[in-house]
Amino acid sequence: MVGIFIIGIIMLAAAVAVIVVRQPVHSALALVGVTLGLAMIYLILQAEFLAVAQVIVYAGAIMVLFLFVVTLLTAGKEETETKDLLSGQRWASVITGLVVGVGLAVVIATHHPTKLATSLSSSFGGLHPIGQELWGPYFLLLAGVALMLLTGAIGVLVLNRTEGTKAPRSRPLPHGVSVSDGEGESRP
Amino acid sequence: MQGLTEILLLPLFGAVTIGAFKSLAPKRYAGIWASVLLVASFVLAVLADVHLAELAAGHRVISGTLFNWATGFGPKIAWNIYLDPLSGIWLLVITGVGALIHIYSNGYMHDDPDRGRFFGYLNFFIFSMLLLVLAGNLLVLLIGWGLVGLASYLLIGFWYQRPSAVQAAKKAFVMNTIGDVAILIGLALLYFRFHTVTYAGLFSTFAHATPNTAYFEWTAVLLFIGAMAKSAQFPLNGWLVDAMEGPTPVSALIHAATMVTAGVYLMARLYPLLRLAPDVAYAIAAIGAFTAIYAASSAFFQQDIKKVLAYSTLSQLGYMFLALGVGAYTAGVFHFMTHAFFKACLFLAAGSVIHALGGEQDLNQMGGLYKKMPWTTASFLAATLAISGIPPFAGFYSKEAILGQVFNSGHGLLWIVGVITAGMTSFYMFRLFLLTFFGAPRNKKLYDHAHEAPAVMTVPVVILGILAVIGGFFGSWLNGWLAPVFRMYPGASHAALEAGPVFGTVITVGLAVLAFFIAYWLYVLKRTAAKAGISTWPGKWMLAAYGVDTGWRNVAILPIQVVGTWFRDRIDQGILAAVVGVANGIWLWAEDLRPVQSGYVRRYGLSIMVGLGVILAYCLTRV
Amino acid sequence: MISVQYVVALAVLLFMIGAIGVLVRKNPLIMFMSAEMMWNAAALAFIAFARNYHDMSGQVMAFLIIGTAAAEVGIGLAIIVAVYHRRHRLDIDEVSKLKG
Amino acid sequence: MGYLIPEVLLAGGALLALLAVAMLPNAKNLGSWIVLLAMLAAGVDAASMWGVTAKLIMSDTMAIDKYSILVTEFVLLAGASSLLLAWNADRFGAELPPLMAISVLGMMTLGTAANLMVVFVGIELLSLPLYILAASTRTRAGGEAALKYLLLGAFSSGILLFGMALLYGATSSLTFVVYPAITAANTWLLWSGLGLVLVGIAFKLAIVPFHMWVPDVYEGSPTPVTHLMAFGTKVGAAIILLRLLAFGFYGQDGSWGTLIGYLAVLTMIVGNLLAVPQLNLKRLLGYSGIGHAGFLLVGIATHSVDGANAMMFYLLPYGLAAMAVFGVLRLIEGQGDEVTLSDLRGMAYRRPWLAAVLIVGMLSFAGIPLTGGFVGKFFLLQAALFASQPGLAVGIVVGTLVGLFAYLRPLQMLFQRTEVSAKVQHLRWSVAGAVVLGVAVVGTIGIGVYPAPLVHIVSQSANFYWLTGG
Repeated sequence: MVGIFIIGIIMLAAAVAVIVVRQPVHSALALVGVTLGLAMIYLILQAEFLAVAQVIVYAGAIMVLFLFVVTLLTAGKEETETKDLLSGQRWASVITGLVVGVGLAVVIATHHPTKLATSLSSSFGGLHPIGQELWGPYFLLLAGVALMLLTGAIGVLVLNRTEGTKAPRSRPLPHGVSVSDGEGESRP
Repeated sequence: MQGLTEILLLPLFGAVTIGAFKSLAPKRYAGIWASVLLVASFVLAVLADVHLAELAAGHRVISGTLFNWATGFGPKIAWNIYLDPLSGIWLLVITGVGALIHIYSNGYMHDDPDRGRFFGYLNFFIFSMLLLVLAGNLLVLLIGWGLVGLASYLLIGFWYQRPSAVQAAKKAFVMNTIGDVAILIGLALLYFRFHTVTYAGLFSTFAHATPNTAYFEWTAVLLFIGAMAKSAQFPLNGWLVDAMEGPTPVSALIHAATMVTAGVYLMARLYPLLRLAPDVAYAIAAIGAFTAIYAASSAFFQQDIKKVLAYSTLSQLGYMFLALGVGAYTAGVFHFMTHAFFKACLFLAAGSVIHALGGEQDLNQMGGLYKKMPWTTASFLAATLAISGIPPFAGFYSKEAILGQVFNSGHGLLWIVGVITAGMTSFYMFRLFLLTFFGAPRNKKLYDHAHEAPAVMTVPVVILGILAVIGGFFGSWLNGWLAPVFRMYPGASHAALEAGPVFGTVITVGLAVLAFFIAYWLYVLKRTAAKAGISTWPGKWMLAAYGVDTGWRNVAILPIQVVGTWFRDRIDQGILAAVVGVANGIWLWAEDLRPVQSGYVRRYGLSIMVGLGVILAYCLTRV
Repeated sequence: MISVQYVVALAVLLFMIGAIGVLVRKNPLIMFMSAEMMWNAAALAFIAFARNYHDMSGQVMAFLIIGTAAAEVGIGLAIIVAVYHRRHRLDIDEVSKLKG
Repeated sequence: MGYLIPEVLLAGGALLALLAVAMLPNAKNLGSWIVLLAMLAAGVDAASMWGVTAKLIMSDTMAIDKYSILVTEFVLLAGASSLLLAWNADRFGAELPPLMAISVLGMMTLGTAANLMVVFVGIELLSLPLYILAASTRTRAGGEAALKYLLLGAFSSGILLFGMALLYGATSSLTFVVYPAITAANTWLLWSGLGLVLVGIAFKLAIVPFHMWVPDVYEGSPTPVTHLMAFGTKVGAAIILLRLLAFGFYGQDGSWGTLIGYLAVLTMIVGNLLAVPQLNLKRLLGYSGIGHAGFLLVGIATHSVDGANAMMFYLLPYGLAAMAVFGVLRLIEGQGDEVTLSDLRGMAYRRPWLAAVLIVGMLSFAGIPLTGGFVGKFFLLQAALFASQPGLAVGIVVGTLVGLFAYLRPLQMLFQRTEVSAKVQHLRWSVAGAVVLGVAVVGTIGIGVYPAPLVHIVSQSANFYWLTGG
């Protein structure tokens, strides 16, 4: 119980860090912290397999991907956010977000879930039961996720394939001249 | 179904084949083919009516279902076909007069390079009109109603090279759309209350309904607005005169004989509804009477031969609505029938004149044509006598039937308006007739080239002329024929034809004859030019020349004329402006909303978030 | 016994922070990370309720979320990179040519 | 498992097409042929199941009934027509057919969903390929469209997921078809969860105020993809909304019926209103799609069998009209992507047949009689009034009237005689495009004139509440 509180507070701090720090790299690192914190909470909630999956897939694969892209795109640049030109966007977002969040929190606070009398089996959340579910009744959903991952792979290929005739460019041109089809907008 | 399907589908078949083979077959075949189909349709229509007559008086209905339109959810809706004596009359007139006009068009459109398209449209119009009158429920009627509007739009704008024609077509479309929407709402009100749209179903419900409730009043008003738009009743009359931009046979067929009477048909068909909404019925009568006199006064100074006829059509339609409004249903239908004969004759004869003069429609360029065009002149004269209500021509009987019943039902004011209009009708029609065919030729060059129309045009005109002479004698037959329709409903005591007071007849005919003499004196003896009086303040010249008439004119005609002109300019424009204004308003409003769609993803996200907050709040308050 | 309420409340806060992050940050990468936080919050709530009801389907759902997120991140980063190659700026507000 | 053969066929087709594209990069249209045949086979197989009695399969996660079969046919039509619109066009990339197949598979999955997991997987399967396809031409607008769609899609999916979590917490089950048996208690948790889920689905369905991505994404995406979004996504989102509310929450319509009603009216009016001043045809269609989503919602909001039928019915005329209009758009645009209204000038004279198709489609959108769109709107109006909801009826009428302005403006352009636009002059017919247009026109007019068969089919399939006995 205390563990959840501590981890929760750290995790929330990391989450806030994700959205307030200036450097995308720092955001990504903070997000790694959030996912690791989540994995620990999963463990406390007896979702062992998911805790492992969270670490491997999220903190491992996904966050590495994020970090990679962040460093690729912002390498050598001081990524400072310019002034927010959308008037009131920040205020309105924070206020609506808080309203929704507080509303949901009130909902949760007033909800008293039924507590089951039976005790939790010791294997709950382990590899065996979740495997039984995934390869049993929910097999098609697993197949669906597999198809999505395939889609993701195709997507990366399709989207960043270089045009046949033009040589790939590894580095952005100074004035942002178009890379592939001459439609790029020139920016100082 | 006694050939009803064939009657309906022959013109459609014609339209489709003409459309498909327009560029393949020689052009003259289009007209012949269209006419042949329509004559066949007419023969079938006669057979169907004969069959109808053979049925017992109380059961004169042929009904059937082409196919089920929708069954499954909600009430069953089918394409019902329904022929009773009322639609039988319309059926005969549409196919009969339609066939004559088709034949006539073979001559009239002879030199038009695009006549394949013309006949395709014309056949399509006939199909739509037949669908309208043969409909067994209001939904099919509405579809026919919309399609005739479309056909009318296409035919008014037939000569799309003329900007005025395109403009006129647009105007007709807009005004008709107002009516269509009104009728749609009315239909919706009926359907969603009674869960049926068939005549039989609705009428059986009406029989037990409480009259004079707001529901029936509103429904009747909405349906009447639809009828007003289609039949060009004040204030939705502006489009009809402009519609004369279409070819003359179109004016004869659509804008005189058939389509514009669709409103009359609708009101006659829904007479049980009018019975439930007596206030609306009175309003119909009043608007009809006002349209009659207003249009008649407007016709006085027209310079265009077709425009005079257009105003007279308006005026006569006003009579029909007057009849329906006071409950004289049979008289209204009777007048529709005779009007179809004489007005089609007038238009076709006018078409012959225009044809002979190489497209000239200005009265100032005509005159003395009776020597060159004897057949046309004779037919035109017969029809003019008919419309003026001179006994024993057709219009006399039908108009007397209407006025008599207006008087009998105690609508004194409306009766007076009707009588005065009858006199005015006589005046402007004889003015038109005399200016066109008598007096000295005003344009020598055109006159020299003028010639009698070919037989293919003259014969239909003469046939219609004969009908205009004898049409009135069908009155008693019509009375018996329509009796089962209008007696189906209790309380329709005035539906049958009645005789009015003798003094009424004397006054009406006297006024008509007097008007003829005035016209004769003015335009033949005094040789007044057609355009006299229009450039100056109207009536100034009259004041100087004929002191006797001045007071009468000042008191009766001038105000109406002034008001009429004012209305024609303002209300007409006003309605168009309102439609345009609404459109522009929507446009501007939409333009104002566009910046909300700012292109910024974060704004879009915020919109989602705000929406989420609202929905969440809503959900939480509902528990 | 762990009270599910606290965990779900934690999930709500995470969800809220994520949602705010999507709306306030201009860098599409960080917006995307914030969206991932929202997904994670949902997964956390699922697992918490699964624990409460002793029901595996909530955990299965969390697993599906993780898998789907992986695919989505792959596609999403590819799109961001593709757009970046055209503009060389990571500012979402400049990607606003389509509007009106 | 036998009931899922259509899904399996389509997935197999997608994989095979992917393999074929990779192995034989020079075989033109090979992938398209494979996917098209798979779609046809799936359609035939689904149709052969028509006599099935409704049942839950896969441990109550999927429902097989006439509803799901009809949805399968609808989305296969959407997928096949999109595929045909992309026929022979290299610039969309060879991976387009398999990606479309996967997206259609997601829509089919939504049709069978009886469980929130399936809903989620279906929605993501539907969306992920569309994110890629939106950017597949690698134009600037395509990239922008994809980025907007992606970010907002991820955002809304997050909301959807969290809502599902709350529903799970409130009911202890993810199988929503059994909710009526569990949820006697109206708790805040349940309703806030439903609210969040509604937002997630409303985003996909383009309901105001969650609609803002639609015009931008439609405008930026390649036309065949836009068509798939307009037709397929709408079918998927609408039917899952209907199934979720009418199965899982049918007893509590007092709570959601009114809400959906408000959203419907707002969407109908705003969507059609904003379509009025648009000059870009695809953008106009985007707003039109928003308006139509509002009409669809009316059927759900009435919360009656009539309403469910009417919504289900409306999907097909809407989709057919979209096929007609997007088909014409595809032919006009040629190699470019942007078609403005002025590009339609003179089409009625230069390309009368094509113009006729466009007119039929637009009139059907506008709801002019004798087109399918009119019949669909008529049934919706009927459902609204029979359910004594005059507000919805007024909304339909106002939305339709405003829509008239939007749809008649492009038609006006067709008849401009003064000049013929270059795009119209140079457009080239394609067989695939002609097939799509032919089906669209015949279907639109067929449904408008003789809707009885479709009415019959729909009334059998959207016949809900088969679970209420249990």
